[in-house]
Amino acid sequence: MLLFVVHLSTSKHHKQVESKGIDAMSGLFEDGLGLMVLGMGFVFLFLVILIFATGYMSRLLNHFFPEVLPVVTARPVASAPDSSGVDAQLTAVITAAVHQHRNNKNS
Amino acid sequence: MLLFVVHLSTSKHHKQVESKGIDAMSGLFEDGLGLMVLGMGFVFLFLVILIFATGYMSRLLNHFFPEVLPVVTARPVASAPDSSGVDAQLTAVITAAVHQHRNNKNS
Amino acid sequence: MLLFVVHLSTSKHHKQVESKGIDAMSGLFEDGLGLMVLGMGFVFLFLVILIFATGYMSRLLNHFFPEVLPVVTARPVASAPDSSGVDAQLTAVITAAVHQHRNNKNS
Amino acid sequence: MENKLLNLYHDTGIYQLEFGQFAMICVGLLLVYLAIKKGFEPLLLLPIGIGAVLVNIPGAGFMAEPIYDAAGHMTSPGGLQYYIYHGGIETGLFPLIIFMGVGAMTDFGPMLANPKTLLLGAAAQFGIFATVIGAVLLGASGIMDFTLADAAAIGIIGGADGPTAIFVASRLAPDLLGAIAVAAYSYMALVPLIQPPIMRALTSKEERSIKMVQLRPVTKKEKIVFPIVVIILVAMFLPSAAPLLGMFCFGNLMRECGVVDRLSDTAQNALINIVTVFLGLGVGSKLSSEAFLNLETLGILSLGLIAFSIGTAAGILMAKLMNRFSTEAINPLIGAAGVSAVPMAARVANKVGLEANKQNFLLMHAMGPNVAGVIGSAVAAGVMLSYVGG
Amino acid sequence: MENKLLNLYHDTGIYQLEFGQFAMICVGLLLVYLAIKKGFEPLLLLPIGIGAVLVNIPGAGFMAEPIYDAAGHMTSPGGLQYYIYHGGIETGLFPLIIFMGVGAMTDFGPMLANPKTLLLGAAAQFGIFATVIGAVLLGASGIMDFTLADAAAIGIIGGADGPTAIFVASRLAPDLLGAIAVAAYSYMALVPLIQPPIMRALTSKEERSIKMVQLRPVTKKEKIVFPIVVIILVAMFLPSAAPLLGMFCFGNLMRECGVVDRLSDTAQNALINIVTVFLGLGVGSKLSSEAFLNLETLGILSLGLIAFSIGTAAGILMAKLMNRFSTEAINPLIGAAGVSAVPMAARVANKVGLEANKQNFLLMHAMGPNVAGVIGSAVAAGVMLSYVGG
Amino acid sequence: MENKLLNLYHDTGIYQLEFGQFAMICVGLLLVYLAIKKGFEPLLLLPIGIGAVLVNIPGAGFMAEPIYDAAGHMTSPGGLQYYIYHGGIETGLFPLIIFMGVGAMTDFGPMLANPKTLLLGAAAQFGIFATVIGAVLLGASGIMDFTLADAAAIGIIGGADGPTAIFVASRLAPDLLGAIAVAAYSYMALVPLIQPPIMRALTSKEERSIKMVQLRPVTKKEKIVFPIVVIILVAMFLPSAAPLLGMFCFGNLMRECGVVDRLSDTAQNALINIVTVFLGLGVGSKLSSEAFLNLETLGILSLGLIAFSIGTAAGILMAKLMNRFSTEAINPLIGAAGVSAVPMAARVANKVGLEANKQNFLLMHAMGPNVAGVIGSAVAAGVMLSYVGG
Ligand code: NA
Ligand code: NA
Ligand code: NA
Repeated sequence: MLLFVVHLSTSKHHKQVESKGIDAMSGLFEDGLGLMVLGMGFVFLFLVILIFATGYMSRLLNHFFPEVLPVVTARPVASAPDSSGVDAQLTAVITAAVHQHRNNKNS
Repeated sequence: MLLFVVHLSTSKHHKQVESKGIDAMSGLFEDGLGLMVLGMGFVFLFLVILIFATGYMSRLLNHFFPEVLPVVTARPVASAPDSSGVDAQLTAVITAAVHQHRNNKNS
Repeated sequence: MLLFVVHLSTSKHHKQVESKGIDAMSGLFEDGLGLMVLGMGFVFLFLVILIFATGYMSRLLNHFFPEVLPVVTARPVASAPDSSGVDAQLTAVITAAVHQHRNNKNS
Repeated sequence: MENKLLNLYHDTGIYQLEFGQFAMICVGLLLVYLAIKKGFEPLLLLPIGIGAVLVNIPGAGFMAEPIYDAAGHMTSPGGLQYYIYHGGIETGLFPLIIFMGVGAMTDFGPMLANPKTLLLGAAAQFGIFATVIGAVLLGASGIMDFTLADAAAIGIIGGADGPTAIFVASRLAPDLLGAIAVAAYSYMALVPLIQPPIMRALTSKEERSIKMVQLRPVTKKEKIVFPIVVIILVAMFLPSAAPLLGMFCFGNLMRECGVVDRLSDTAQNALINIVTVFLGLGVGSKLSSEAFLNLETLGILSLGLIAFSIGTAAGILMAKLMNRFSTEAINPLIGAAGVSAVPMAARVANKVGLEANKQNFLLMHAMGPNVAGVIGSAVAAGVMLSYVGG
Repeated sequence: MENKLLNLYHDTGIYQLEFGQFAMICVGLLLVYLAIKKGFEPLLLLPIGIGAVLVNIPGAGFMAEPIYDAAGHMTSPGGLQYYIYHGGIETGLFPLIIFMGVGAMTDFGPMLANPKTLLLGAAAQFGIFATVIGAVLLGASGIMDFTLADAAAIGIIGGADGPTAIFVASRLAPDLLGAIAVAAYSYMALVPLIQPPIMRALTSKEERSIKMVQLRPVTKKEKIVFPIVVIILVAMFLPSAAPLLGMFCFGNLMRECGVVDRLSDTAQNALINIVTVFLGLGVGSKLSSEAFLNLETLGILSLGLIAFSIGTAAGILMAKLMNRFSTEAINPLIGAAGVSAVPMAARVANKVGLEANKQNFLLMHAMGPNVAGVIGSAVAAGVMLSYVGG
Repeated sequence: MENKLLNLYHDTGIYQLEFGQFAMICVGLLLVYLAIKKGFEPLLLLPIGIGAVLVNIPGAGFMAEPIYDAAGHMTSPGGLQYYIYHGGIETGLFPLIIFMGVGAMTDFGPMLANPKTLLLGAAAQFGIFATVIGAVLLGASGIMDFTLADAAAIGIIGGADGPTAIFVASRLAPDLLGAIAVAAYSYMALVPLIQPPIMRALTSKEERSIKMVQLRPVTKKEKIVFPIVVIILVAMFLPSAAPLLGMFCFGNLMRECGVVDRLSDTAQNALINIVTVFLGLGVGSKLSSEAFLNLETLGILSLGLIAFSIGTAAGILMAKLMNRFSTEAINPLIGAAGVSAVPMAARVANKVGLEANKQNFLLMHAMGPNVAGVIGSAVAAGVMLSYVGG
């Protein structure tokens, strides 16, 4: 019995559209309005708290643990190992090419 | 009861080899022959349809959307991003090496 | 009934601490001691067998299939394909740079 | 033998195909076309489109349920999309893993440099709740068959965040999941078309030309601590948003902490790619003709467009308001980026700004509200799950 | 204490090992040897071999079923291979994911340049159905215990396509899965030994020396539209092949469309590698002594070899027939590549062609029938699933 | 409406948070801090810490069980950590996959060059069993509530091997899994602090200065055959260790055989990274206040420290003993590396050796006992599973 009730209440296929009276309709609208008011209120509340928390966090961190060298904003994390490898390689290549050039010149 | 039957019919361990009569044997052979005829027929049918469909597709596409530069057949997809990066780098390296060379020459 | 017993015996929440008598305590200690003796004994036994097996394996392999070139111990598996690609590229870059240099020299 | 031949014929799509399935295969192919030719969020719409095609092939059994005998042994295996949908989408696992990967790709630097922009990310969520009202009206008036849960799930399209939309829809309105996901990703792809007219209508050329002061550099420590602060606030104020924001912040922490780069790299690449392929196929499995070819889908698509437009407008108006009260000038265009749709919306703000003033680079300034919008819509999702579910 | 020592001894492999398990461990080690030393399809045969070793360790419980109490809580976890087999192979998920990855690795260019070669891919499937007849005869005559489903699953070895064989076997004859998979991959590895004598026997040196006209360039658009055409044809004519060909074409579309390179890259690398490891361990779990050490396995191995040989011959003969009627010359050797076994069979055709004429490079021409063979065997698999299952 | 507002308030963490949850969130944050700031095994402790935070957010439902109706349809999905824990940890899949990846990362070369060092890896496991006695004493004396299974699971911390500890604990003492995993990884991270004083106390400066003869080169063939030898020995002597050592050797074989580099690469990177993220979140899910905030945890942490210390001492003493009887000199410091904790313990041995003699590079010599310790603790785990479970 109980299981049947659970099934009914969760199943989308039994939505009782036909029995929807004016009460149900205005109830749905009221619920929607409540969701909007509560929702927007909560989103603003949360993000305003986050603004203060973030600002406070930044001030605390920069006060107690000041960093001399600021981090560059756009950090290419994923490509970091590759690019570093490439730099070393670049240097090696240039060195080799220049070396080659000098040898050629001497000969 | 029904479940027992289902179990029997799906279980490989109950294959009724012992009761296999001549009828069953020739039935099996007939089924195999049918599978061969139908199978080869269908494979050919499908691939012949595919030949026509492909040819038609190619003609339509090349008629309505002609491409000037044909794509090279063997495309190294996986290495594409790397190689493009490498090309840019190649250019940079050569530029740097040549630049270095000129500086050396001037000095 | 049986299921209940199974449940009891596997559930940590029904550990019968309160009824733990001196027998149970010394039983637990004895079990622990047994585990230690057996465990250390077995670990040594297994690894001693492994020493002999490994030594025997090495001698057999090096006797029947002697390798001329010993493998370098620290093998950089993951980076192998990349580095080989880089080598080819290095060569190409140097060739290009040197070529460029010669052209410049001639002009 | 003739019998078997007849069976084979009865198994063909030609014999079995119903009109609805045919229409949905066309819808799937349309999504594939939009993904490839028009570049509409191809990472998701291509798998969704193919998923829609596959699930509508009659007799292919992509959504077939597995059948077990009484002893629990499988007598007939389920279809690929059955396992994907029930294993990864119904459970919420795939959207959460994607969100972790998105977190690992997100740079909160511009937002931390100017936390006030979080307000823009809040304002733009008005699109979500206005749409809920729209859907509720359609439902209450009896035009369409929407419950409050449906309305909430439809509204989240306005959040312009794919995984959030899929996560919420899978919990509140699984039948509408296909339409909601398609609408969310389509409108995210259409941001460069939808937003500019609204942006031009609500701002003067002077406003669009406003230059903003350069952002202060943000330290590594701030970036590391920020996701932890968000997790703590979520735990305190909105636990129902914790699955989404918890995984998002976990991903971001992996990115910023600098000690687990290999995990961060995998979360941003192999893992998110694998899950994206399956998420797309799973969402596509909900594009059946019964669920998609009806009036409700039309309502969802229309409401989604309205949601995007209202969200954009709310963001711009909030930016104008803030500009009036703020000591530092704020270009109202960056308010439009508050809808999220990272990084498309920020690029659009930048582009429209450049039209008004060729020296005005708003990209970095717009990235702040842009990532704030992701947090904002996850918070909105949490409120909805708590309000409708509780 | 002595009791416990005795228990420990009773737990050892020395005490428990039965002869069948010992023999199967040796079979597993043989597969590992062939994979490493002889290069027999090592990506699959190494995991299969190790899987066979592990599942036959007495008391290690790699195939142990999990045990739950009445309340649904696990009292004893299952073994690794139990979860792999039942989660990934019985459900068909792993072969389908592999097939998606193979699709993402396949270039249909050479086939699109010369679609007639699809006929070669069709003809070579004769090996499959001839083998079915062979297995049926063995079954009908009472020599071996093969049903029609078994015969169909054995025949698919002749398709020379590993994932297709595993997919079909897991559905039609799970007990024979181990032997069928081992036969399929072993013969695919043996293509360079099996095919050349047949190729030389059926062709003259002049035929082998035939040069073919260079392939026309194929446009990007053709490559993009082709997988969609295949999906539509499959949907129309053979839905039972849709799981295999649908995933294959999905993978190929990801590869060719150019807008989801990161998904294509993952499908070709991380994802297919992960699934390959587990697929191998799961297939290995079916190499138990009861299922493998019997007369049927001998029959399967023999029939598989016959299937390969007949498929090769059928492809060559069809190429000779086509050469007679075609305006452009066709080298009969490329017909042998119609069995699939990509790209090994195409390389063999190239090599045998070079023996006859040192200037004759057939590789690209043989790639057409080669990939056509993949489609052909998936179509054959669909017919079998429909015929036997329906 | 007010009702809904009240609901929302009742859903907040502020309203629901219990002290235990608050404390465990702090423990989680402490682990995150140690991982990032102190570099304590961050790959595991960061996900574990975040997992502990998430699971303790009241009402977030990360460990919620899914609910099904009578027809088997899901009415409420489970939480992320529920699926991770029950799918990957309770089943043992995740630790085994990690162990395969660790195998693919391990070079047995130094050990094969000097197999005697396996004895050091055996001796260091004394820490495990001494700790078992300690836990049994605490349990037998009634101070703490430890059964034999609990004691065995706690002892394995002394094995200094994360996946082994998690695998054993998930089978013998799932309630203690959180504390055991945290202890194991924490002490592994603390090896550079815990070991040196013990090393200095047990050795003279002359002993620490002993130079060892250079290791002979090891051939590729030896490295390939070695994992197979280990699998065979495990199958013969200790099948209960086969899950752990079988997967470990499988990974190592993929690494060394040279024919499946793409599988080995994936096992070492994408796959192990994906599983590590989820393993961490899953282990974190066991850090609930009931399971962690009690006297037992204090006992586990203390016993773990003792286990590490005894293991280190036993390794050193065995090395001193071997040095007395061996023809080639053995530096006792490398005995300390026998606890495993690869490669940290070997580095510590090298560092302490360099302090005594600036020309004394012990790293390669210490790698032998180091990887031997991994085998040793897996063998110990097998004995425990057989003894306690059987
Ligand atoms: Na948003
Ligand atoms: Na084939
Ligand atoms: Na150890």
